[in-house]
Amino acid sequence: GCGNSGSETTASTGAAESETQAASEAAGETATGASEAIEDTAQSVADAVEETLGTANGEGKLVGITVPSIGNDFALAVTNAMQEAVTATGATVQFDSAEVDVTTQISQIENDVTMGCDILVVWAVNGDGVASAVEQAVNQGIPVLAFANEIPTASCSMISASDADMGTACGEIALDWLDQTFPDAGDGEIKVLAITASTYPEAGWRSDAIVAKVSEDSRVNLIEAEVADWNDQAAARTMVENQLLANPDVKMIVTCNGTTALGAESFVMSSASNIEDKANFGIFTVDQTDEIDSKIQASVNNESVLRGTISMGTIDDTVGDFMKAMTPLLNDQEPVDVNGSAFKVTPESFN
Amino acid sequence: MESKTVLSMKNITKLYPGVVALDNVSVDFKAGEVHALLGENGAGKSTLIKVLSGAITNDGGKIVIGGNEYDHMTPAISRGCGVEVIYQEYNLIGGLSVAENICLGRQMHGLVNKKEMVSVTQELFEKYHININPRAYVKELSTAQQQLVEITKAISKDAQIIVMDEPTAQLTMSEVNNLYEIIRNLKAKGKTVIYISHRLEELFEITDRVTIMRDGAYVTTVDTDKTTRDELITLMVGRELNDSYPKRDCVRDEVALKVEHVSGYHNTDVSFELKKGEILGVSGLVGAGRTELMRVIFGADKKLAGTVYVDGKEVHIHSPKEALELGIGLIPEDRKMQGCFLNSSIEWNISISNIRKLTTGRFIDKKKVRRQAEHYEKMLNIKTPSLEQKVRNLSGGNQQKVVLAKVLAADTEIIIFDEPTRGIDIGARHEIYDLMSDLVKEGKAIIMVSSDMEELLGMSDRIIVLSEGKLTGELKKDEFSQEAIMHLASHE
Amino acid sequence: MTKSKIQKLIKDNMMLIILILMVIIFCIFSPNFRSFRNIMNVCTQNAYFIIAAIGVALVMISGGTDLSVGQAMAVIGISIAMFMQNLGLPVVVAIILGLIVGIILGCFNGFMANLLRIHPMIVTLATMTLFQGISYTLSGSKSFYGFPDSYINIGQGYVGPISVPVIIVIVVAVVIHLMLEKTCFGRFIYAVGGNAETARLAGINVNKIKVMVFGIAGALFALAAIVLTSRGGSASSNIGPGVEFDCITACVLGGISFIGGEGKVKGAIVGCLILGFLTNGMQMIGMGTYIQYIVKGIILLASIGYDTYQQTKVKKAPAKA
Amino acid sequence: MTKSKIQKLIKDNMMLIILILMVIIFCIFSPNFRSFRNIMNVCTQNAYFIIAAIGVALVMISGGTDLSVGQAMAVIGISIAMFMQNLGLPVVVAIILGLIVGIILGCFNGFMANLLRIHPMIVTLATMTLFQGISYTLSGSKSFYGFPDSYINIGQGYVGPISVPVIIVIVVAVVIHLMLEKTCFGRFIYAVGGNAETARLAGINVNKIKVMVFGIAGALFALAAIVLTSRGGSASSNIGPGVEFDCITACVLGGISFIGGEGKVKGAIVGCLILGFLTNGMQMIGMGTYIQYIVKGIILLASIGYDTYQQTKVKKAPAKA
Ligand SMILES: Nc1ncnc2c1ncn2[C@@H]1O[C@H](COP(=O)(O)OP(=O)(O)OP(=O)(O)O)[C@@H](O)[C@H]1O
Ligand SMILES: Nc1ncnc2c1ncn2[C@@H]1O[C@H](COP(=O)(O)OP(=O)(O)OP(=O)(O)O)[C@@H](O)[C@H]1O
Ligand SMILES: [Mg+2]
Ligand SMILES: [Mg+2]
Repeated sequence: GCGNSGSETTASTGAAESETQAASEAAGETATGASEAIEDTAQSVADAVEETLGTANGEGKLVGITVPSIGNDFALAVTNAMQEAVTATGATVQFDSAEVDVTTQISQIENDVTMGCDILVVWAVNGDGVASAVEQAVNQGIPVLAFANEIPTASCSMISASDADMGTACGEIALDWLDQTFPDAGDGEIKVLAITASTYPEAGWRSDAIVAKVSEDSRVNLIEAEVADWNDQAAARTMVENQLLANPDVKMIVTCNGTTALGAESFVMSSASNIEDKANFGIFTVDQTDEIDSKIQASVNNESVLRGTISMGTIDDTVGDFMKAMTPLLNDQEPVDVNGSAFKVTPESFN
Repeated sequence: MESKTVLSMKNITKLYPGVVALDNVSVDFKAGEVHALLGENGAGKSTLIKVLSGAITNDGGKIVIGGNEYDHMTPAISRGCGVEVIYQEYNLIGGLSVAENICLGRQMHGLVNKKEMVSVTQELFEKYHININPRAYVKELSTAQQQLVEITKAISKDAQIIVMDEPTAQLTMSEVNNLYEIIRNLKAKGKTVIYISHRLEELFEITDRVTIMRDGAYVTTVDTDKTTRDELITLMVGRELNDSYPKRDCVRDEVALKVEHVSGYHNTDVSFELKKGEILGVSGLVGAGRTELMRVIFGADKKLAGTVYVDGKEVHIHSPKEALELGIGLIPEDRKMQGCFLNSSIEWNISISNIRKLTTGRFIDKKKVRRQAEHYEKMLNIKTPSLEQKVRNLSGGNQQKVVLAKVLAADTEIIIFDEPTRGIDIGARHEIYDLMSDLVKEGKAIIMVSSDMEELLGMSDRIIVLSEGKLTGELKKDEFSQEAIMHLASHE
Repeated sequence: MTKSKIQKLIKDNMMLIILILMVIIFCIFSPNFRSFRNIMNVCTQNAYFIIAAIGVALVMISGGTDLSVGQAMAVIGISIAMFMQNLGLPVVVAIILGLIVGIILGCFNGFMANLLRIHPMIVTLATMTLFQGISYTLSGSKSFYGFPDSYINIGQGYVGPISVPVIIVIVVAVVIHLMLEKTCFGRFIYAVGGNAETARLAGINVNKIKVMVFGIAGALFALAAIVLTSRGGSASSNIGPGVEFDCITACVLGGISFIGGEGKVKGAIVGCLILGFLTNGMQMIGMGTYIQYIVKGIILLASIGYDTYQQTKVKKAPAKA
Repeated sequence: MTKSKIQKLIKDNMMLIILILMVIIFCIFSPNFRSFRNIMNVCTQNAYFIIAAIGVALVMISGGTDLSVGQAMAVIGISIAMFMQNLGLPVVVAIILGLIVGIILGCFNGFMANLLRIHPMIVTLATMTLFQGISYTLSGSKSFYGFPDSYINIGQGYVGPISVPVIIVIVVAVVIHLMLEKTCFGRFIYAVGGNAETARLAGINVNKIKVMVFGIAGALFALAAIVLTSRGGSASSNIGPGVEFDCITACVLGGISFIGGEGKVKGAIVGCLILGFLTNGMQMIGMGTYIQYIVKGIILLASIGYDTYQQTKVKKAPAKA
């Protein structure tokens, strides 16, 4: 697959805080990689598996995977690819979705242990919530890989970027776009709406980082609005509608996740929208799905105003990194942490 | 002999929207007497009782009991003063056993002793010759059995004043005699029994004094042995009333309904015929299966075997809808659960069974609905401030009239009346008798299930008797007698 | 005479009065709130909700409750999307098929309630899970988007200043209102809800009425799903679910009894609008999210409570002859 | 005689039989399922759920329903965490205060139902939102973790082979069962649920009983929250909510009537175990996630339906003297 050639926003906050100029250049580069990968997921998964699996042998192993939800495209695509990759090593997969419920996930982890799973992969609904169940599994000698969300007690982790880093990166692409679109704006002249969420700690970290980054810019006049449920697209749309009617001069929306971004986009592009000048309006978010990709591509012609997102990496990057962390586990070696990559995705990414 | 007053109700007033249910009523009750309250439906008898028991709060007046004076009662105070009430509506808890119902409220704290409850209940049942399992759940009992449980519950408390609001409405002869026995027993112990009934013959049997009420107001109190039936009726209705059963002779030869070897879950192999223009009485003891037989014919319960013919043609009735379409109507015995829609208006209730005929185009014609309701209001003399009144707020007797109106509106050739005059005052009762007479004169056929021996003998052209789900006999008019019926009814 | 009539009018329309008062208060505190555009918006935003709530109201009047509405809407939304995208059917055909799917799901609920002789609330507690499974299986939990413009227009179009969803709501409300108030079928619904046994003995085919009510409710849920997905431009297993509690709350606010046999279409609409304007108004005056929950809970309690209080007061008041 | 007794025994324990059959079937198909460890695990996993469901069962027997249980549990869990972490109180004190918070929330529900004279289900529909607001506000939607070991032990400890949560469940079940069956207070709960007016006329203080039932239920919810948060090692606004539907489903499965006045603690437990073993068993035999929903829905329908069918059959059978 494609390596981590793009600009990684993960590594440290330092990187994330790099000058906007550099970041914007980097964004252009990353994107190429991202788009290629998305074109042909199946092929690249196979590649990724091959590349990392030269040494992995999961024959006779049972791997339990639990994820927070299968209710969105991205989660689904990643989990499918993960299962494929693990199965390809000869291991068997026990897969469960926790329906965004920590308690359910705890039970699933326990059941996996009972079923005799040799390795657990936990994409936590809430890292602190499952920490104790994970700890018990680890104590019984079952290695647990924390995927995407940090779990303090896990044996090892594969995390592309912390929520805070992704939030900051989202702020960066948003500010880049402001630079290009409103080069002459003075202090406090650009009204920006931030859609935040805080009903999960992870949501809160992301939201805080986005808000912090965007408000660093003196041109920005920031309005914040919080959604109750960041998985409810219709509610997000309603909220954006209400806010834009109250503040028709908003030029940009930054949102904490893909669902809310799609809700916002669906209002702005609808015939009910009061945003006439689509070319000078942008929405930026975190999360990547096919739908978001297609919107970002369409934004070139202003057929969409969703202009950028932060991706945990392409599916095959992610799965490749995931397998890097899995291989030692499958081979009964010492667990290692893998830092995956997160990428900025903008229209240029698809050229 | 002059005994002392144990309870006086003074200037009691109770108002409902549009209705003065009690208007300045004052009555005294003495120790060791059986004191009847008599009045037409809606006269305020039950309301007076509810004021006494604290079930509702009076708007004016005082209650003097046990030397204390109360502006109004609460259930706890009333009970503390030794008042026990058998209400007109069922007041048992289906999810508790018979024993628990009877002992409810006796003990307020601590652990329950079910064994003791059962033995206490068993003792009471044996004493009063009642055959019910104390461990059975009340919801599994028939209405009559429930009534017996209520009576036992009230007398089990050893109260000073026992109120019985139409206790016999659900009962048949043998249980009624049983009840008389109980009441005489209580009287002998110096207790006061307040007794409400629309069956005048009962009053002469057991009461000492009768207080008559009319339209929420007190009329007078008379000694039972110094009055006559006609005087009571005149006082109650406010005018003379012909108290004899309507004479008629209109039985035709055509058979309207023929039932052959019909069995249900509680009936086996019942056969009978009903002629046009005939009123066929159906008698039996509590739980004899009369109600079920009627429901089987009407398609409301499952028929397990047998054939039914209407106008000589074999019919297969699987639902009440089909029965109605074939011209069979049923007035159910349990008016609250099966007879009417308590939360809907009178006019709405009356129109529901023939609403399809009250339309203009596709839509219901409110004027037609109103006209029909007014017709029956006048015909049955339904007492209400308006036709928009909810049926829930009517007195029991008036509710029954609404049920009658509803079934009459369906205009069927065969009408089954299951306990048609239960809880209906004497005036209205005769209106219903006249109405039944008019219906058969038109050539309709009527089956009348009744536990009221007097009306059964007075109204029927022929009587069939059921016992334990089997037909035990048939009596022609010239064979009618209480003894004959009782003999067949207790047939093994 | 006139005074008591006014009293009755107030009593019968308590919730409407609460709604109006609420709107006035928000108008005073928020200039944004009081634009025609915002008012129209709130109505449009809640159109799908009102349609679904009318369906639930029908079921409640007939003596049941429907908890499966949200999941049914998800199944319907996904079906329509698949008819258009996977089978390439024209929009109109897809919509008609969607309505049929709705009717089937509804009838299934009603049929099961009859067959198993259990309360519809319990049946729909089970079918809620069942439908969820179906919606996941159908969609493979993918979301569908990129619908044809003619479909999108249902949710986003305007006729003059009035949005298409609002027009749909008005049509639905009038039709269902007439059905309930003016037709025999409507009466039978109240009868079945009021006392099923009495209704059966009065010659009403109770089972048929129940299935029909659920079928009509299903069609309304389909309509709600169409308005929702065409407005949002996408359909998935997550679009729909969650509305069940709101529907029941709206009906209860609108005076539709849990026990059945009582209630009006008007009530359900007023209930929905109270919830809708409350949410919108609180956002407009910039209230914090957490506080919104608390305020909403208190207002629900207060308004339901006040309504009951009013009712008992009028009932208790001495009557004038 | 004996035959009809056996029939009655089967009828009365239909759901238990279904549970046992289900467990046997899973045992045959999954070796993992049939380990003692797994069975203990399922019981431990569902301990909080069983405790909460017993609380809901109490409310249902008294004629109400509690929809606020999940949100109440969140508030309680967060409170206890804050007592320990923000106020630095000892574990025992925090637990006692947590129980008190539970009792207060419960009593609030009961008190409101009395005050406003509305059905508890409606009250809790409103307080559900209210409690959610409180839990968000209290926690600022942070999660709390890192509890003292003595607290964690409640949820994770073992006494011999039996886990502490299971022991708590057994104690709760026995106490509540005795309370319902053997005390006057318990019988009054049935009386109030069966016919509140009769109960009132029998001199029972109906309002007091209702508030007390809700208070006890609140204490049970607190216990459930303690088991849940100590087992998971964390508390947040999201830990608790969602359990309301499951509790009601379990109670209904266990034969606790919606109308009130009927039901047993045993029933609620069996209902919970059916749900718990079903979820666990389906996972153990490796059933696909989507299919699990469908199967669960169908099994719910089938078992409730079969139970009702059995009941009506027995009722209809000719009575023997
Ligand atoms: N809850 C209520 N709301 C309005 N009116 C009521 C209510 N309860 C009773 N009434 C009215 O009060 C009057 C007295 O009713 P009550 O039940 O005391 O009559 P009753 O003498 O017992 O009649 P019956 O012989 O039919 O039982 C009736 O006109 C009735 O309509
Ligand atoms: N709900 C019920 N559950 C069980 N058995 C019942 C129920 N209702 C009635 N029965 C039984 O059915 C049989 C026939 O009852 P039915 O009501 O037909 O008798 P009836 O002659 O009309 O007497 P009643 O005077 O009680 O009206 C009785 O043995 C009765 O105990
Ligand atoms: Mg009366
Ligand atoms: Mg009978």
